[in-house]
Amino acid sequence: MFKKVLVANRGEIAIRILRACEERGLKTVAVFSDPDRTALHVRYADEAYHLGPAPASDSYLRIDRIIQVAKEAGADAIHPGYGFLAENADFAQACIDAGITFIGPPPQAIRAMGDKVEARKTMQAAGVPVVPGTSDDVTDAEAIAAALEIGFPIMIKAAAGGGGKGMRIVYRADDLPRALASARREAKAAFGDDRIYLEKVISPARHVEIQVLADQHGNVIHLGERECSIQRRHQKLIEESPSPAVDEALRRRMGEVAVRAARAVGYTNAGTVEFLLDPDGNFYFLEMNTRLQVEHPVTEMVTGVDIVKEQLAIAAGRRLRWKQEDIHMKGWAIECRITAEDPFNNFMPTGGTVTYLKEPTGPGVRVESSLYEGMEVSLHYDPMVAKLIVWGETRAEAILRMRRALEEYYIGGIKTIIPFHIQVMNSTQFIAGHLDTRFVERFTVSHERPSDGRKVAAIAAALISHERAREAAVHIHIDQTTRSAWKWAARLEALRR
Amino acid sequence: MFKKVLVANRGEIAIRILRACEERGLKTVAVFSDPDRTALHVRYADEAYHLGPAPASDSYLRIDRIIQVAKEAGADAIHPGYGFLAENADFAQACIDAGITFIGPPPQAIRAMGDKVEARKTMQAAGVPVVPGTSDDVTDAEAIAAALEIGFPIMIKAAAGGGGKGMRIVYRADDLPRALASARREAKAAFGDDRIYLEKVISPARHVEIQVLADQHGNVIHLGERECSIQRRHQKLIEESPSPAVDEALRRRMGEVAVRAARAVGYTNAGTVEFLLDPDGNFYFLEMNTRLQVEHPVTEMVTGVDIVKEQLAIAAGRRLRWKQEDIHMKGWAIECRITAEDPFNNFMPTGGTVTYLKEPTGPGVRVESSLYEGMEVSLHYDPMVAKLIVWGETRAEAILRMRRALEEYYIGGIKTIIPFHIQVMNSTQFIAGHLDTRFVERFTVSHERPSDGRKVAAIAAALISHERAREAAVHIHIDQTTRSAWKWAARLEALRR
Amino acid sequence: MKYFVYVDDEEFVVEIDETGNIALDGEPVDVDLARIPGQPVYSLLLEHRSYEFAAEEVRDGYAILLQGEQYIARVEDEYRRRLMGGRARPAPTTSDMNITAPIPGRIVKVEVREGDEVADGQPLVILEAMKMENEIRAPRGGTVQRVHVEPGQSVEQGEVLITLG
Amino acid sequence: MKYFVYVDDEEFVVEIDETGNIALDGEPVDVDLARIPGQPVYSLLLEHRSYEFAAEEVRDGYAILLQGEQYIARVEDEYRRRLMGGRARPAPTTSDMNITAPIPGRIVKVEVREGDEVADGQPLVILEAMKMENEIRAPRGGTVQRVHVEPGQSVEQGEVLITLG
Repeated sequence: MFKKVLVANRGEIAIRILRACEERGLKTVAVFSDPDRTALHVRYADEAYHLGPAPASDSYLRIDRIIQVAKEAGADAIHPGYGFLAENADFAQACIDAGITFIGPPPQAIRAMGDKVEARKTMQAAGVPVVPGTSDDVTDAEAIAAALEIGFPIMIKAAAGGGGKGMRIVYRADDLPRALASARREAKAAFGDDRIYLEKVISPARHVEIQVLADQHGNVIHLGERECSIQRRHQKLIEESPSPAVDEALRRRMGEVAVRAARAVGYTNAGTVEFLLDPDGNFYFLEMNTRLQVEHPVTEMVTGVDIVKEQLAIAAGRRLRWKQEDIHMKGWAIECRITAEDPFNNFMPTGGTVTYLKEPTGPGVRVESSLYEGMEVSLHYDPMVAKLIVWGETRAEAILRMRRALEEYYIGGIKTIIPFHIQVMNSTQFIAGHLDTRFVERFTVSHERPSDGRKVAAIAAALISHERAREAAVHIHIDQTTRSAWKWAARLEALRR
Repeated sequence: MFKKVLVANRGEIAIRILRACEERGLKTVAVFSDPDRTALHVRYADEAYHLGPAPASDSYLRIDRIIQVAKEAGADAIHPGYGFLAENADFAQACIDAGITFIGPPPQAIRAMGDKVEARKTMQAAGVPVVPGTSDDVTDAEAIAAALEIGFPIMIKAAAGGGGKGMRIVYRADDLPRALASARREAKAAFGDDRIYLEKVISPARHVEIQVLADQHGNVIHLGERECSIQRRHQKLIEESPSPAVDEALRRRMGEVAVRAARAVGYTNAGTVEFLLDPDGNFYFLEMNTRLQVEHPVTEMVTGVDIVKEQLAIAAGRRLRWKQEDIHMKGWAIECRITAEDPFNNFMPTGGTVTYLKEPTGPGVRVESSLYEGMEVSLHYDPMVAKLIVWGETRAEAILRMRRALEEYYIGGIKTIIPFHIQVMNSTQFIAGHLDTRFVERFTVSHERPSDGRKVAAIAAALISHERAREAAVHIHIDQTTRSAWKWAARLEALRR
Repeated sequence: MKYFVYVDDEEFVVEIDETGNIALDGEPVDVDLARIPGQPVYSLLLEHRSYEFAAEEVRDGYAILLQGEQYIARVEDEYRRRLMGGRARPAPTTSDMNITAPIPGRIVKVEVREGDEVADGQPLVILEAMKMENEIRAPRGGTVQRVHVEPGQSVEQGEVLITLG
Repeated sequence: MKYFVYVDDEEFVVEIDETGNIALDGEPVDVDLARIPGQPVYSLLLEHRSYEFAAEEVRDGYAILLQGEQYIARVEDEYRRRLMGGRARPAPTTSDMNITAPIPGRIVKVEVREGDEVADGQPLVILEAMKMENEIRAPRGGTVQRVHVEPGQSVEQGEVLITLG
């Protein structure tokens, strides 16, 4: 095993990885940009090194600087987390060249899956079903012609893409030119590459993905599926494992295909093969994420496998400790991503200072979070600031527990999508498990407030004003720890009846 | 199922029960004494009622007042938690008389197990092995005679006892008179009853207990064992499940005996049968706790059964959903009780205000806590303020995870036994699983501080003083959010090398 | 002392007498408020129903964060009300409305021109921020009075993009 | 500015020059301290090693809570030191020592009499608190100078029980 691991990331995932290293007895190195000086991952690690200013291109994306820090600190392995450099083959190669273990797949596997168009070809050759569509990057004119042939709705995707960037669904031929232009712009900005391709839209479809583990000795297993159909603009918001739509037979079929996909590119370490699943049980390869996923905890909670620790073991050359038949799913897990977005204002990202924080806990609740009181939520990075994961004996218990945990979650000072999650947990469609990737599109966020809320707010504001006025009038510092005197005398009388 | 449940307790267990009710969709009622007005359980419940002043006898032990509140609030069930009225048969009867369901065993089962001397007789009759000793309450003179016959060391126990009150181990005949007097004093103060009895000391012995669930339809199962050998003055400090000393065959034998013990007193609901286990695998009935245990979460984490929810279901007349063969233990769970006691000063209870709180979280970690920033830790009640529970695939992983979680736990303003737990998790004896009930007696709390601690504290204090002085001198409010300027210039030079 | 409180355009009258008795809209209510020491958080028992909320001072009142919702409660006491000569409740806005940037970013596209009639929810501007394109939509119907930005321009949070009439 | 800091009877000299360079006992060290806004908590990077601690002001210095341990650091700057005419470090106590009640409770038993010689760790008093009997033991060897309490008596936290010589 390694001696010291550098985590080339920030936020909740950096902390997740640091914890795994700590539990393995490995020394840890954090890196940080200017606004992250007091971030939890910096305080959590054994050592911390400054990278540069806020923009990712000046800090978390600086391969040269990160390798330099690893050498200076004497780290013998680097974990990239997700996002940033996690799917950057050049970074994986740079680690290897510097004699440092990259905790992830080999660069060639990242490259093979990174070009979405090439990946489609490789998968087709390996007998993995793919979504019908254009098999190469196309000009706008070719795209329009192909779209008319495949039929609408149709999906535009960035060839170099991932994370929903540059993706568009188009419903009518008239809208295609504008959508192509917008998708290319976004792809160019995100990846420096404006190539796109088209895919038939499978609709309604569920997003179901298979978690894969592959060691360096040719052993590949899968840890069952996750359903991630609750997405907004191709950003997942809610994930669960197992999927309400997958039975044992389908799980076995999808798992076998996912293992085949991983083998086809010589994959090692943890990875995820994403599929679209149609109502008839047909599934189509979407892409493979050659890294740890945001939603990996739901799989951990139903299988009991610690995926990050397995990543460490695999990267250190260990053999998988399980065979496929050892993997059993128990109960049900759900994850809600907590983002700093305003669900009442079109999910607009919001910044601000966290003035108050109370995280849920208790049975079956797991929080993975970057939040702390006093934290400045920066608009420089992804708006996801935490994840809330629950486990229940059944899906029904998991939903009730998630609802309970969401209601316990207090984050003051910034707006979050917690109210959206509460509404989803209360919705008949979600409870019934009737999910597809357009769930959020159809879902109307209710602006109605609970009936007693206004009344309570009014009384609260009046009483606080009253106390402030009294304090100001008599110039006496009232000890906040003493009990309030605002008690209606009739209450005591009522009790004496 | 019920409509509304009153929780007749405070602290972490009240919150635990409120959460279970919330997840079952039941309305909840909290009760509180004066110092608990802003306690988490009051803020968590749907409704809250004041009971009286701080002393338990004026608040949480007032049967009349609690029944009155339940009626006023329209609660149709009462959960007593542990401690306070949980093993008070009169309270259980008072609930029944008021037409309210008592979430616990019938009063006669509480009475049968409550008198420890009677319980020994009942168990012997049922074929449950008991520790050799005096079978009735004895005078001091009789006790001395019996002790000489049984041999030393010998244990003194209060006939009305529980929770370690009135218990004494005596090693030499000379010490017996003084110990008898002291035990009777403590028993008198705690239970208003100074009867005692003697038991042979099984030494070395492990404290191993079996969790039992019994419905109202004659079905009784067990959920395996917990080892609670890490005790100080008969107060458990660390518990785990499974026990390193119990294999499948012994678990089956102990489980069968525990189920027999429960049946012998017509037990229903959740209960725990405590045994002493000697190195040869012989086990002896100690007592039965006719209530939810503090350490129930370790069983929940390895079996996946939510014991509090089962209590609700059983009390509502539901049948058990499992047969014995459905219960499987997976992985390993450990609990550390977080008490406001100073491990460096003979575990003296300490009070104070919680000025800062950061609770551990992440994979496999569960916190059950009554703590919040601003909380005044009262010396009126039990010094246990929280529990930290972890689950791991193996015992080794659970220990490493517990160590990690303990190091993440920050509680400012009060002293806690966290440093003791960290030292135990690092001790060879604990890691090897060599446990017995005298573990803590032999364990020496190290006062040695980490080598770099003093240096860091010195630098920190100098820098903070320096900043304060500068602020005072220039009368400028320095924004605390901006990065500190204390950076040794050579650091940047070093990086440029 | 009488307090007039406005929440979501609803008016409440809260009266607190010298002995601490409280009435809401003339009806006596059983209220117990306690602050969590050192925190901006309060526990309120209203007829024994338990509420926990965080409060932050804002202009003329408090922002109350309760059950995941934020309520802006504007408070006016009876003296102030008399001084103002009756209700000081703000009249509903029918005048011009400035649409501002909710986050800093770069204008990718402006979808409307001055003089356009727009419907509630119609896209006005596309703002790139955090590497995503965000559509800024009209919060109500109206006429575009003025367009303050153009594509390619960087804007700060709160900067006016469009004035709706 | 030079600071003399005493922790656990160990002396450290911390020097901070005008450009922010820091030296510990004459050796330059790479230090970066940042406060968590609004919290009594700091992050310290010392030669890139990361430490998190809470600090509370106490007489003449700070109580530093670090890795579960509390360090009392007394700070004296060079001006003050000159004023005091050299080291102000408190001399080790060899005089009488008062044994106080660590918690409020009731005295159950007094195990020693005035004039008794006691060893380090010997029980002095049994104090009942929180329904448990707690033994108060001698923190060092010495002679019992005075017994201030008797059985049955209630004592407050901090009340003197025994004076050891």
